[in-house]
Amino acid sequence: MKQLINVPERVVADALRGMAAAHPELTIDVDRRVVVRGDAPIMDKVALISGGGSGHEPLHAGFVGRGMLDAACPGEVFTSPVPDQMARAAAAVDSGLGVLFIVKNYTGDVLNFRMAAEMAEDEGVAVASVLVEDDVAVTDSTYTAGRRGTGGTLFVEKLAGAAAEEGAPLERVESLARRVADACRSFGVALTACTTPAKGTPTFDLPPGELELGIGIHGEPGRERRPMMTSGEIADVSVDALLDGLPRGGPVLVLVNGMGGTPLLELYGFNAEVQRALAERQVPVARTLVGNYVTSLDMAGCSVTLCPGDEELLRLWDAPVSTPALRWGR
Amino acid sequence: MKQLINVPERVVADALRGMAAAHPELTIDVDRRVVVRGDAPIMDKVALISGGGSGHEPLHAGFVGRGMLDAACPGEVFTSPVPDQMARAAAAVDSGLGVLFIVKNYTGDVLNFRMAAEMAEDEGVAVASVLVEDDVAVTDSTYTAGRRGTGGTLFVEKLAGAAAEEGAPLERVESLARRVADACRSFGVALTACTTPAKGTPTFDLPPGELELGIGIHGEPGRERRPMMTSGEIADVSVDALLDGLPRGGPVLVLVNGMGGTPLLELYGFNAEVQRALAERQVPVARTLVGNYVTSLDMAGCSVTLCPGDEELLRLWDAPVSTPALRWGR
Amino acid sequence: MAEPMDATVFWRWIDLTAADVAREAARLTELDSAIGDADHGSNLSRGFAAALDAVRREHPDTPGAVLTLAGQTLVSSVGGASGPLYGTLLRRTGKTLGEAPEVGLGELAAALGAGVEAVARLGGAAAGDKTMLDALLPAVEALPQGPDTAARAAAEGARATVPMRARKGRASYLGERSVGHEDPGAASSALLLAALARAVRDE
Amino acid sequence: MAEPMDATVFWRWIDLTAADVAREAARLTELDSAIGDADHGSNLSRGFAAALDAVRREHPDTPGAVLTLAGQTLVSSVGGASGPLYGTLLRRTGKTLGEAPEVGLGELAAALGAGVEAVARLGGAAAGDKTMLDALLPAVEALPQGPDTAARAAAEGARATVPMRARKGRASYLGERSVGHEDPGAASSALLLAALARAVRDE
Ligand SMILES: Nc1ncnc2c1ncn2[C@@H]1O[C@H](COP(=O)(O)OP(=O)(O)O)[C@@H](O)[C@H]1O
Ligand SMILES: Nc1ncnc2c1ncn2[C@@H]1O[C@H](COP(=O)(O)OP(=O)(O)O)[C@@H](O)[C@H]1O
Ligand SMILES: [Mg+2]
Ligand SMILES: [Mg+2]
Ligand SMILES: [Mg+2]
Ligand SMILES: [Mg+2]
Repeated sequence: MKQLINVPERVVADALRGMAAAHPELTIDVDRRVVVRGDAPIMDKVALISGGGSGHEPLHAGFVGRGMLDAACPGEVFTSPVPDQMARAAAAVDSGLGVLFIVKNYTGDVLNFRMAAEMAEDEGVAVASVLVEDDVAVTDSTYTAGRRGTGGTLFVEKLAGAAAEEGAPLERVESLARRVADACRSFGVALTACTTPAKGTPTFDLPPGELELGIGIHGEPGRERRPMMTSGEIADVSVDALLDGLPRGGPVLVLVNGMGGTPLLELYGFNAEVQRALAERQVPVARTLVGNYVTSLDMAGCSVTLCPGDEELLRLWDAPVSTPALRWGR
Repeated sequence: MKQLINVPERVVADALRGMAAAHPELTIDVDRRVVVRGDAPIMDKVALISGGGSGHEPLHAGFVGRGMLDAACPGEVFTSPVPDQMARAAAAVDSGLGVLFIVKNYTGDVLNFRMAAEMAEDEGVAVASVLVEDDVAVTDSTYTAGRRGTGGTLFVEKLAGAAAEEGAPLERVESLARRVADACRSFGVALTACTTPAKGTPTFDLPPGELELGIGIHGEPGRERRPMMTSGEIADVSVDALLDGLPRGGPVLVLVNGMGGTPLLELYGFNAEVQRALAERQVPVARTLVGNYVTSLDMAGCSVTLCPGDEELLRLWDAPVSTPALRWGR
Repeated sequence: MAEPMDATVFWRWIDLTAADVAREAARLTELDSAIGDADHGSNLSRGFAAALDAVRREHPDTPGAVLTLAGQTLVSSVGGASGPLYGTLLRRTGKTLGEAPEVGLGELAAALGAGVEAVARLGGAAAGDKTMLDALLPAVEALPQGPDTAARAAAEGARATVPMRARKGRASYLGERSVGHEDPGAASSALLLAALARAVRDE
Repeated sequence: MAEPMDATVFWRWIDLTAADVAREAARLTELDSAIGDADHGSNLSRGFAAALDAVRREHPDTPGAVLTLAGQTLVSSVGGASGPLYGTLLRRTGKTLGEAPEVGLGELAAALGAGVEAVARLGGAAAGDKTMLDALLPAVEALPQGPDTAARAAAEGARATVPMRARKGRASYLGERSVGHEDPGAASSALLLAALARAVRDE
């Protein structure tokens, strides 16, 4: 696979330089890999920090801004950031009311954020952490590192970000983030593997006429390989996997997410099938977001995330947000 | 190539259904393929209509909303829409002050919009048209259908849309749009071909280790094939092609655009190189937009568009816009 | 064959063309993918299927009315460059035939000439530009010698586009690289003329 | 070889490990691509290159200081799961060695045992979970018999991960599909122990 890069080793630094040029409203420390709201620290506001391996753009750096994250810490491609990054970010954005770490549940992320929390606490910053583990494809959690964190991260960052913006204290922001993280569910499907700059060839071999169900966002193969399906069939399989065990009744927020290589034309068409599948199963939809938000480099495919939405969550969802990748309200 | 679709014949209709579900603020006539601002017609405002083949999403339907287009008319994939669509759109959005057709310079678009203009004028709507022909890769215009319209379309739609929103009359909006269209310049590079749903295989054969310079947005091969380059080299070639003959001096607005299959991580990295290349050539940059805006299905690659920006154009660029794909201000 | 042709001949012409472009859609798209945007086959299948539908629904009863309706339907259902161009071709030909219930070969040749001229005017192309005109112009010239001769002329005209460098339409963007490929619109025009020959012969 | 080891041995250990993981980076990444995310080779190359830099820059002069600095540098430069885990391994081993200018094999074995225990605690994994521990645990056990024996034990331990089903780290997401592949972290641990054996031997 050909890539629009200079050398693999410099991909993340190059991207941060390019992001800095496009977003003067962000403060980007390219060498230290910390992306911070230009107006941080925001007085009287709990600060939100997330981060993780690169290759999932716009997650997380594209969600830094008013109403969402105060800082993001990008690691190497598919590699969790190092503790120093989050510790530095915490120092930069803490207004005294503490910071919330939003951590996707991967061994590397968990360990590095845990070490960062210790470092930040040593510096007197109050740190709370919430783990996002929304991927229902990983079922057998006694025998795994637990569910992966994927599309649900966007809901946690947006909703907790809005709560922080409203002035909620750290415990409130944390408990809301945890509530959202616990309620979100995601399921992903790959039509192709992705190619990391370091490896330069697809991370797994997916022949024409087959797809992978239950993939994560790190180019790892999924749980099951199946003959190619139509978008309607993929929507049915995904929605069934998501609804299995989901408490029913209220409306949901829906994220129909592209993995990076699937055109928006196809994503919108897939959304039509997801909406049909939800309607057929009597699940009311309150809000829908369609686009490439939590990606896996150039992988073709999609994921669906459902977030049950009560009145408070809908209010927080609709609250203004102003980041490179998500922007509405005023 | 695998695609997230049902059947090729229904791709556009499916996408419009999915877009309607995600964007209740738009009025989408799926059967007749017209996407209209939900609050149209806007009294005392000139209306803007664009359209073209599908497969370039978010262009154009993703740019319908306050401060940009009043309506968009998507054709089949890579196929200009039919005159009936634009005529219907004109009837839906005209407030009495007339409509501006924004037309990318392709034979099909030109002919179908011309016929639509006749139909709309027969119904008493005042129609002006502006042709976008910004692709500098097509040089020898005596022997071609003229330059293609590509990334510059975004600038024309945004800037003319802002002027219309400010209350400018049709002639003003038209002359501004023409000024922008004449000033914009684009250059595109493909790392892979794209796959149309109807054909199901890549539109041309691009071996590993090679790229195409001077491509358009319809899966057609470019002007020249070259051995693979680094993103820095691609930036140099693109910027040189763009600056050749561009009146120098003032600042430019820059669009670093992905063709659909190139990850945002790579696009931001490419932007760093474009900014370097511009700085080395003493071209001041006033604004930069990076993302997948004028795409070619799943093609990997990029294009760069420069739009010279005087004070008026910068003001119009910064003016609020609220569409699915472009949104800022309030 | 010198016998006058009524609406059923033209109806059959649309029918046969619809069948032929559907059957040859993949080849037309393949040609278009070499020097264009890979949609010519689906464009014309969609358009002639719609035209056939319209003719079946509205039962136009003169040659002129059949072609006018077919042309209008092409304009409203194809899009792209070929929609307005083929639409104009049939519509102008139909309008020129007027309301006569039957037309002779000479009248058809003259009307098709007017249609081709309208195409040239609309698209601004000329012979040698590597477009559908390179099949249509020789066909019109040959039509007075009979539809079979015209069909052969169109096919030859289409083949003759291979070495040409395109100066109109998408293929022109390729410059020198357009050389060596048959123009998809010329190829479909050859199908259109072949269908006409069969429509007349079957009578 | 029963001779006590000073800082230069440990310095050489870092040096040889850096060279080995750089040379084997593609293989480690390939292993990681089968059951993980294809970054283990670049992670460790980056990390040990940084560790070597740090050691060259800061000249720590005791075995404990070399390993502590190397471990800290891994934590600050690798990321992923392996950064904190390998970083903790070397740091805890170094801390346990204390400030002695020379250490014997027995002391090293005990200290490495403490390091491996810290890794197990941090990651919550146990023998048989298909992780680096499956190479490290047998190596620690064998180390009193000499670094070569330990290196062989690590290599065998790594090979033994092939039939295992992963229960920790990314590979666990694959369930049954993780069976049949060598664990990349176990493979790199085998490299680490082989480098130790060479570092001691070269003395
Ligand atoms: N200006 C023109 N005059 C005549 N024929 C043209 C012109 N431009 C394009 N064509 C014809 O149209 C054909 C392409 O049709 P089609 O692929 O359906 O539309 P598009 O080019 O918009 O994708 C070309 O092969 C050529 O024969
Ligand atoms: N919980 C754990 N305990 C011990 N070792 C682990 C654990 N999780 C992962 N590992 C080791 O880390 C290796 C993967 O390292 P690496 O690829 O660098 O990080 P990541 O998995 O974050 O991409 C695995 O092969 C395994 O040996
Ligand atoms: Mg990793
Ligand atoms: Mg077309
Ligand atoms: Mg075409
Ligand atoms: Mg890994």
